[in-house]
Order: sequence, then structure tokens, then C-alpha cells
Amino acid sequence: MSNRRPYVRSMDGWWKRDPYFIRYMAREVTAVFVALYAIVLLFGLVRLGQGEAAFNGWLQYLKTPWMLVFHLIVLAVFCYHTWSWFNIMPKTMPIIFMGGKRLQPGTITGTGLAASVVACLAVLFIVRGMS
Amino acid sequence: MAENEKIIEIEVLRYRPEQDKEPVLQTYKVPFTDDMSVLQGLQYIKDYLDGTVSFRWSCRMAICGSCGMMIDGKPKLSCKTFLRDYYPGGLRVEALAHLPIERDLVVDATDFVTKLESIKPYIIPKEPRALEQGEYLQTPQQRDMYEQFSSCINCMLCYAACPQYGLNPKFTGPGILALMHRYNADSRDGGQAERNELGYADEGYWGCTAVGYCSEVCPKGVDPANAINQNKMNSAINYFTRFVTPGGAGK
Amino acid sequence: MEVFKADVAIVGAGGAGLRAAIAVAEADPKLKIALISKVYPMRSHTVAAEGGAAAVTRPDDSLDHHFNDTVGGGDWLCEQDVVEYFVEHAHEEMVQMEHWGCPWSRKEDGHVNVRAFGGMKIERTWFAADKTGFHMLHTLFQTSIKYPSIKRFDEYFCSDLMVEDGRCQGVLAIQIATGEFTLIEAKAVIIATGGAGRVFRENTNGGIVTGDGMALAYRHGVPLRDMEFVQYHPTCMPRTGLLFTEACRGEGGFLLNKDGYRYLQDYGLGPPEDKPRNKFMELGPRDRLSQAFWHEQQKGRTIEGPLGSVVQLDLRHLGEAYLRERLPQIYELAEEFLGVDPAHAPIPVVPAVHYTMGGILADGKTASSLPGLYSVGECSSVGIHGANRLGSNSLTELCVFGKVAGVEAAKFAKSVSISNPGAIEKQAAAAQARALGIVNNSGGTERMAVLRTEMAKSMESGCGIYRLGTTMQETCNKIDELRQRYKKLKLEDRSKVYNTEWLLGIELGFLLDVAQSMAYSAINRKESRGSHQRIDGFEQRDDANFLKHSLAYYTGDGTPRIEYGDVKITKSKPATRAYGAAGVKADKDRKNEAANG
Amino acid sequence: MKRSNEPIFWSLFGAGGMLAALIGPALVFITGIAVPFGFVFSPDTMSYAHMLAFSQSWAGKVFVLAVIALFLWHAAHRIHILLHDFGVHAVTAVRVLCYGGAFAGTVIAAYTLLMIKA
Ligand SMILES: Cc1cc2nc3c(=O)[nH]c(=O)nc-3n(C[C@H](O)[C@H](O)[C@H](O)COP(=O)(O)OP(=O)(O)OC[C@H]3O[C@@H](n4cnc5c(N)ncnc54)[C@H](O)[C@@H]3O)c2cc1C
Ligand code: SF4
Ligand code: F3S
Ligand code: FES
Repeated sequence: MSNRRPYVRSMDGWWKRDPYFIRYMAREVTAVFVALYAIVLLFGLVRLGQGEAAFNGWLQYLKTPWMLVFHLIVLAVFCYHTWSWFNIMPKTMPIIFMGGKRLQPGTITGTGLAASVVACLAVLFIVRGMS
Repeated sequence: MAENEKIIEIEVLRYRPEQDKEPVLQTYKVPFTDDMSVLQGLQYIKDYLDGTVSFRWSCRMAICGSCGMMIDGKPKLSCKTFLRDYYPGGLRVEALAHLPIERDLVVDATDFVTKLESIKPYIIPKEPRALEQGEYLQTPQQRDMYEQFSSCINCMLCYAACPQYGLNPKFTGPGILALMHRYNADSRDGGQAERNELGYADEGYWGCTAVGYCSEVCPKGVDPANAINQNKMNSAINYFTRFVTPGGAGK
Repeated sequence: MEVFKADVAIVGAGGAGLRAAIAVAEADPKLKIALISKVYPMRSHTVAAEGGAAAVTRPDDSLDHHFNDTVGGGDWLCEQDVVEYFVEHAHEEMVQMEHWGCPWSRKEDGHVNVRAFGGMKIERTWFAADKTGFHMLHTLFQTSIKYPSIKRFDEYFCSDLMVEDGRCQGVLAIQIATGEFTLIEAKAVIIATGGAGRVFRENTNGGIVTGDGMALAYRHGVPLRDMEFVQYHPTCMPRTGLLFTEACRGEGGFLLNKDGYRYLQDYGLGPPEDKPRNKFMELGPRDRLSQAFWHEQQKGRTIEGPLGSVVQLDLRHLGEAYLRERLPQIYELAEEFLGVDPAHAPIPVVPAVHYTMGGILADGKTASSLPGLYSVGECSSVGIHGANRLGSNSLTELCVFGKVAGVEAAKFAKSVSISNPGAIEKQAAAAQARALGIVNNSGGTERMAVLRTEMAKSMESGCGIYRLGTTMQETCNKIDELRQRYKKLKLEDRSKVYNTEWLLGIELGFLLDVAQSMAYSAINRKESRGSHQRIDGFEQRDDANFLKHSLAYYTGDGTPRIEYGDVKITKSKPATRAYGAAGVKADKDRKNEAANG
Repeated sequence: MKRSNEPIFWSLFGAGGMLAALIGPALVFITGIAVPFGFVFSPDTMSYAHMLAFSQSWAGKVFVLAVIALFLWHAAHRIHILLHDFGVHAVTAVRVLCYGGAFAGTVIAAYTLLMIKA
């Protein structure tokens, strides 16, 4: 009979063990806010379908302080999402050579973040132009 | 050297299956000099304080992959982690996380090695070539496509870093998937379809949630997170196009 | 006790053992192979080899050049027929490694690149950056997985050989995780357990390099050949002994003394030039470079500091980008272990023990004098290294002779059957009791670390770069004494699961036996040749009396019996071993002589 | 080994994540802060008339559906993983809850958009 008795440690509370894990969990938790924001928009859409009065009610609701606080948090979370999204981007791409040199992770992240800034500005300008 | 010898406290997580119900901490006071690694600290303990402490080591130069352990909670190679960096506070060493403890600082590596064997980690030639024909041609750039993934020393630090492996040991895990990618990305190899049967399964690339800590702790810059996540796109494309591309259906 | 029946058992899964296992599997897939290793194969010390593996490759190179470099480098103590076989088969084995996936460094056109190495006339060293051994080992290990007939016993410690009816018929191994014994019966056994550098204090070797296989064969009556020849590598990290590969010099590194002077020019290796030139200066052979260090130290021209006496390895002029590409691991080692950035500061280095030229006596086909027993790799002495190994010949040896060992052992295994299994089991039981004896030794008083340290220090002082009869005698006496004290070894760990103290205890026994064979072989060789340099009246090579292999025979508790064997000379008559400008002249003289008569 | 169905969910997750990363901050700023509280943009940017007109165009429909549905699928996938990370292993239930929710949201949005006629 073998004397082996390998000891398996518990995973309880693993996300608290390392700051890296806390950052990872923060990234994942952003999803909750993305969902909430999408639900707010979905409500607006449904209200829009129900007619002017209903839609205006939704618009009024957006003006409450609670919703302001909510949207400020959501804005911060979205910015974190953008940052973390492009931060892991290099991990999701095959090795790319440009002019014989390997594309560096920093370049990829930087390009992504720049693209996001451009896209956001474009949205802002288009919406301003439409109104 | 005696005058600048300092004393550091090393806490070691002990587990002796024949006597301990569960792991316990034991503290040792170790004299050290600034060029001493954590491994040398443990060797001092074994040689002069307590012969019963068990741990693996060999090369002392961060290439054999034996000496991985948790040092103050982080997966590291003890031969290239230095005591001076923990002075005067002291440090705690434990067996690599997420793996069963065989004894003291020794983990059971069976799962890792079994997985290594399961991924066909050898060239499945794209075109057979006889020895008399000489070597396959491979440009430095083609070599660069897999070289980094071939420098894995099988130290398992990434397994101790990956919570997805800790939560679900069926997940093939970072190091081995990186090795799989190493062969898939080799210009001489044509075995991608065979290997990706595993790669495209839940236990393969899809077990990874892109935590990324594996790449952070890897002492050899292998970047397993990249090896895995760059394949998710291939896997997805293959998933949607398998019925329209010839030979893409697989099993 | 568990019994496993194999056709071929291979002890050791480093480069040599793995190559042999694949050769057996390819020779006949029906043969059952037991591959036993005390560590997982990829931890074997082949992993640490940095520089490269030699094989004639360039059109301006020739087999004769490689032959002459090797035989001259070995100070004519090589078996020349074996060297001929070796250089002929080197290239195909390297190509084989390439086909198996080894990531050799390449030229722009896609062909494999070669680099310069010490003592080699033409660039012929295949390399994978500065992790050649690592890549070769992992390639071999991973390729071995392809063969279902290879049954691995990972983390099984071989504690004895089974010899019955005058031939080797198996091995006894301890499963480290459980402390239980397994008897592996085999019709042929290959020992591939690597070197014995751990006999010394400052060395480049891993903790597992303890001469186990040498001691096992020796204890069963097989002689150890040329054990006095121990190679010091000239560029190692002070105190730890970690290696800075010879490729540092192959790529153009300089060695400087405390005045910033390239001192090798004072030792017959000059003249100095800016670019590396094969067989000149820094690309001279290892024994000469290590000896030059010793002389500099005597003259007070080394740098004294907290790390002891050192000289400097200067890579600064190669620039960071080039160093990161060609010598990435060296860069890391210097930065992390010494806090030195080699692109901006020279690296302090000292010579340290690196390689055991001698080993288990084997013929050109790796067969030992005991039927059924083969040996290959650093533990073996097939006869290609002579009195001094040239860097990058050893990795190639693992492949060339690993294959030979596999083929020969397979052939032998098919010609015999296990005789008398009952007797073998009895033997195994007795061997098991002996191995357990040292754990249960209740009256022990000797601390293992003390014995080990005393041995290593004594070997370093007696069998170092330069040797004196008196200190060698002291070392012989010391080792004799330690072998007695070893019987009173005291161990603390009584458990069965992963009891590393127990294994270290068994290894210490192996180390002491090997150390004794080295010390006695050394004191009896009254000349200077290759890495064996005496400064007590025997400064010259003495071909009349000592163009001979020394053979150490085990005599149990006593001291080894030293005998001598002939050296096989075919094409190359012993001549002056010269490097630098003197070497060029000697070559020319030899050619003229050949032309004239 | 069984081929994973993850690619379906992962693709939606990825598309949503990319959309959110690229224009998410701008959208939140416009719909949640700037327009309701009347700076940078005129308050009637999101008036009923404007929004109705927007949702009547095909481009508008696609855009609104993309934002709502992809954000939901992105979030559903991550929340699914999050629950697994926290040790909730009732796999089927969690799946139904997360992806079912995203599916329902998608259906509601699509239906509403289809009902909004020119
Ligand atoms: C730092 C360093 C750098 C080097 N660089 C070069 C170079 O650039 N070029 C070159 O040609 N050579 C080089 N060498 C030399 C060369 O690497 C070695 O000689 C060679 O790798 C030895 O291989 P091996 O297979 O004989 O033994 P190893 O690789 O040492 O393998 C020994 C095997 O035996 C097993 N074993 C040992 N004892 C037992 C036991 N009791 N029971 C079970 N298993 C056991 C071990 O587990 C291991 O698997 C270098 C050596 C060192 C130390
Ligand atoms: S990928 Fe890195 S961390 Fe993981 S086993 Fe390989 S070398 Fe170690
Ligand atoms: S840490 Fe684990 S989850 Fe993926 S990116 Fe690395 S394998
Ligand atoms: S001892 Fe080999 S990696 Fe640390």
C-alpha cells in the first residue's frame, strides 16, 4: 500500500490572494455595469415604442440625481473596460512582423487606445452634428 | 564574509503525509549573504538545521524547472529569487499553488506530465524528409514564430498562477497549451488538425478566461496567455466555417 | 516488490538516455524499454548546456579537421578509431535533431547556422541561441513520447544493478514518491547517468550530477577509465560555479586581468586580435585557459574582492542588441545573479569544474566489459575526449553514441533471455536491504553535509587545475577516511514519501567511490597531459610511459587498483599540442614532414 | 474530445467588448450625462422626435440593436464566467440565466425596433 496522500488545497477566496487577481476580477465585474447600462437603453427603446409620453417619462428619469451618479460610475467603468480591453489585446493576437521587426505589445495596446479615442470623438461630433 | 552575515527567518510550509493531517508552518533562522538565493537558504536548512525538509532542485540556473515554489505568495523559481530582497522582513515558502502537495515543497506533477504527453508534442512532418536531404529550411523569421513558445522549462509556475486551472484541473492549462502552439506554429509541422481536437475543446483554449497572470509569472517569457488566446480566433473561425471549408469539419 | 520485465532498461533520461531509448524503439518496436530517471527527463543536466554541438558542416571544413582538433585537443589520449566514427556520424545526428524539431539558430537563407568554439579550427558548432542543451533535451524528450514502447519510470532512483550469470540483467529502483522498490528485469542495461561534477566544490553541474552510474558499474567490477581527467571551465560565476558558455568567447568576448590586459597572449595563445580567431587566444582549449588563470593568480594579476580572485569576461564591445540575440541566457544570468549588465560592465569569472572526461570503460560500440551492460554519455568513456574534451563535442556524443548504444543493446537483448529470475529477485531483496540500511542506521553520528563538504574541498585542493604529489596524497587519504566515516552516516528523515535525505545519502556513497577513483588515478599518473597538470617534477607529457589509459578497479573497502590500457592510434601520431601562432607553425611543420616522408 | 460551443458566445462577447471599448465611454457620456443635464449637446438631441426618426431609419435600427444586444451578450458571457470564478458551479442554471437574459433582451429590442414603423 502506498503512503502517498497528496494534499489538495482549497480555492476558497482565491481572488483575494493576489492584487493581480483583484484587478482581474475588477475587469470581469465591469460586465455587470455594461449589462445595467444596456438595460437602461433597452428600457428607453421600449418606452420609445410606447409613444411620446412614455419616452419623456424615461427621459425625465434620466435626470434624477441617482441616475447621474449611476452614469458617472458607468462612465468610469467603461473607461476601465476600454483600458483593460486593449491591455489584453496583444495576448489575443498572433505574432505580427512589420518591416522585419516584431510588433510590440505596447504598440498594439497604444494603437487600440488611440482608435478608441478617435472613435469616441467621432461619435461625439456626429451626434452634435445631428442635433 | 562572517562580519556581514545576516540572519533571515524563513517560514516553510511543511506537509509530511505520514504524520501531518494538513500542512503546517515551521520557521527557521538562516544566516545569509547577499548573493544567496532562496534555494540556497533551503539547502542551508536541509544541511544544517533540519534534514527532513524536502524540495526539488538541480541546475541552480533557472533552466531545469525543478525548483518552483510560492515565495511570499507568488510563484517563483527559488534558484533565481534572492534572500536579500526579503530582508529584514523574512519570507514564507510554500509548495506551488493549485497542485496537490506530495510532501513539503514537492508537488505532484503527474497531471502536468500526463497532459504534456497528450498533446503530441513532436513534429508531425508537413512534408517527410530523409536525413540525406539535409535539414528543413526555416528562415529566422519562421523560427521566431514559435521560438518563444519553445522556451518553456516546464516549471509549472503558470499553473500555480492560473486560477482557472486551480478551479478546474481538467483545463489543459497555460504551459502545455503554449507547447501545443509551439508545434502548431512550427513551419515544419503539419499536425495542427490533430492537436486542435483538444485545443478546440472546453479543456483546451476555451478553458482560459484570459486572466493573463500565467504570462506575468513565467520566468522564461513564454507568454502562454498569448499562445492560448491567439488561438481562440482560429478556433472560432474553424467553428463557423468547418462545414464549408474542405476537410475543416474534423470530428 | 514490484517486478517489471523489460527487454532494455536505460538508466538516465538525459540527452544520452533519451537518444538511446529512441534508437531501441526504432530498431524494433516490439522491444519493451524501461527508461528510468531520478528526475523528470527534462530536468536532466543536459538541459544546462548552453553553447552548442559540433558537426562538420561548412564546405571549407572536413572530417579530418574535426578529427585532428579532437585528438589534439585530447592530448592524444583518444581512441582514434572511435573519434573517426564520431566525426563521420556527427552531421547526420544533428540533422536528425533538426527533423525532430530542435530550434537550431538559422541563417537568413534558412540553413542552420554554426558558430566558433574553443579548440575547433573551423566554425562547426550548431547552436540554438545559448540554450542548446535545453532545446536538444526537450526535443528528445518530447520526441520520445511518440514511441509507445518506451515505458518511463520518472522519479525512480536506481540504487543497484542486477548481475547474474556473469551478465547484467536488470536494475533495482526506488520510486521516490512512495519509497517502494521496483525490480526492473532487463536483457540489456544501458547506463546514461551523466557526469560526477558534484565531487568538487565549485562546479557548473546540477545537484543531480553525482556519478551514480559510474559508481554502480565500478562496484560491479567494470573499470573506470581516465578518471583523473577533470575539465575546468575557464569562465564560471564565482562562488556558485554557474557557467558562462564558451560561446561568449566564440562570439568575440575577451578575457582581461586586473590591468585590463588580455593575458592569454602570455601563455602561448597569442597574438591577440580584435576578432575571434579559431584556436587563438580566447578560443584556445579549456585546460589551457584555466591554467592561465592559475598563473595570473600566482602573479597577483587577478582581481581580489568579496567573490575571491576573479578575472573579467568582457562582452561590452558586442553591444546590447547582439548580446540579447546570441547570448540571451548569459545576459540574464549576469544581470540577475551578479547584478552586472554585460553590455556595460565586464563579468567577473573564475574556472570551475565542468566535465568528467573519464568514465565507465566502453568499447567503440558502448559495450562495457560486463556482458549486457552498456554506457553512454558523460558517465561513459568511449574514448573520444582523451585528456581534455573540446567544448561542443559532448552534446554531439550524446546523439551519436546514444544511437549506437540503443542499437547495440537492442541487438544484445534479442540474443539472450533472462536466466534465473529467482536468483535475481533474491539479489534485489538483498540490495533493497542495503539501501534501507542507511536510513535505519541508528548508531550514526556523521552529518551528511559535513562529509560532502570535506570531500569537495579536498578534491578541489588535490585534484585541481594544477596538481602536486603531496596534496594528491592528502586527498587520497581524506577520501579513504571519509569512506570509513560514511558508514556512520546519520540521517534524520525516516519517512518513505519523497525522502530526499535518504537519496542524498545514497548519492554520497556514489560520490565518494568516484572521488576515490579520481584521486588514485591522478596520483598514479606521473606526467602532465591535457587537464592533468602536475607541478612537482612531472611537468612534461611522457608518452614513453603514459600514453596509456588509466583503469581504476573497485576493491570494496580498500583503495582502487590502478591498471593501464593501450591507446588506439590510427592516423594521428602524438605531437606537440600548440595553439595560437605556435599552433599554426606546428601544423605547417607536420604537413611538411608528411610531405617529405 | 468534444468541440466546445464557446465560439458562439465568445464571438458575441468579443464583438460587444470591442464595441464597448471603442465607443462605450462616448455613448455613456452622451446618453447618461451630457444630454440629460444639458451640456455640450442641446437638450433635444434625444427628444422623442429625434429618437423616433433615428429608429425609423435602417441604419439607426441596426445601430441601436447592435449596441443593446452586443452589450448584453458581452456582459452575459463575463457574468457567466464571474459566477464560475466565484465558485458557483450550477452550470446549466447559470447558463440559462445569463445567456437566456441576453437572448430575451435581444428579442425585445429587435421586436420593438421592428414595430417602430416609418
Ligand atoms: C553548464 C554546462 C554546460 C555545458 N555546455 C555544453 C555545450 O555547450 N556543448 C557540449 O557539447 N557539452 C556541454 N556540456 C556537457 C554536456 O551537457 C553533458 O556532458 C551532457 O549533457 C551529459 O548528458 P548525459 O545524457 O550523459 O547526462 P545527463 O543529462 O546529466 O543525464 C543524466 C540522467 O541520469 C539520471 N540519473 C542519474 N543518476 C540516476 C540514478 N541513480 N537513478 C536514476 N536515474 C539517474 C538523471 O535523472 C538524468 O536523467 C555542458 C555541461 C554543463 C554542466
Ligand atoms: S510557460 Fe513559463 S511558467 Fe509555464 S511552465 Fe513554461 S516556463 Fe514555466
Ligand atoms: S492565467 Fe489562466 S486563464 Fe488563461 S491567460 Fe493564463 S491560462
Ligand atoms: S534549480 Fe533548476 S530551475 Fe531552479
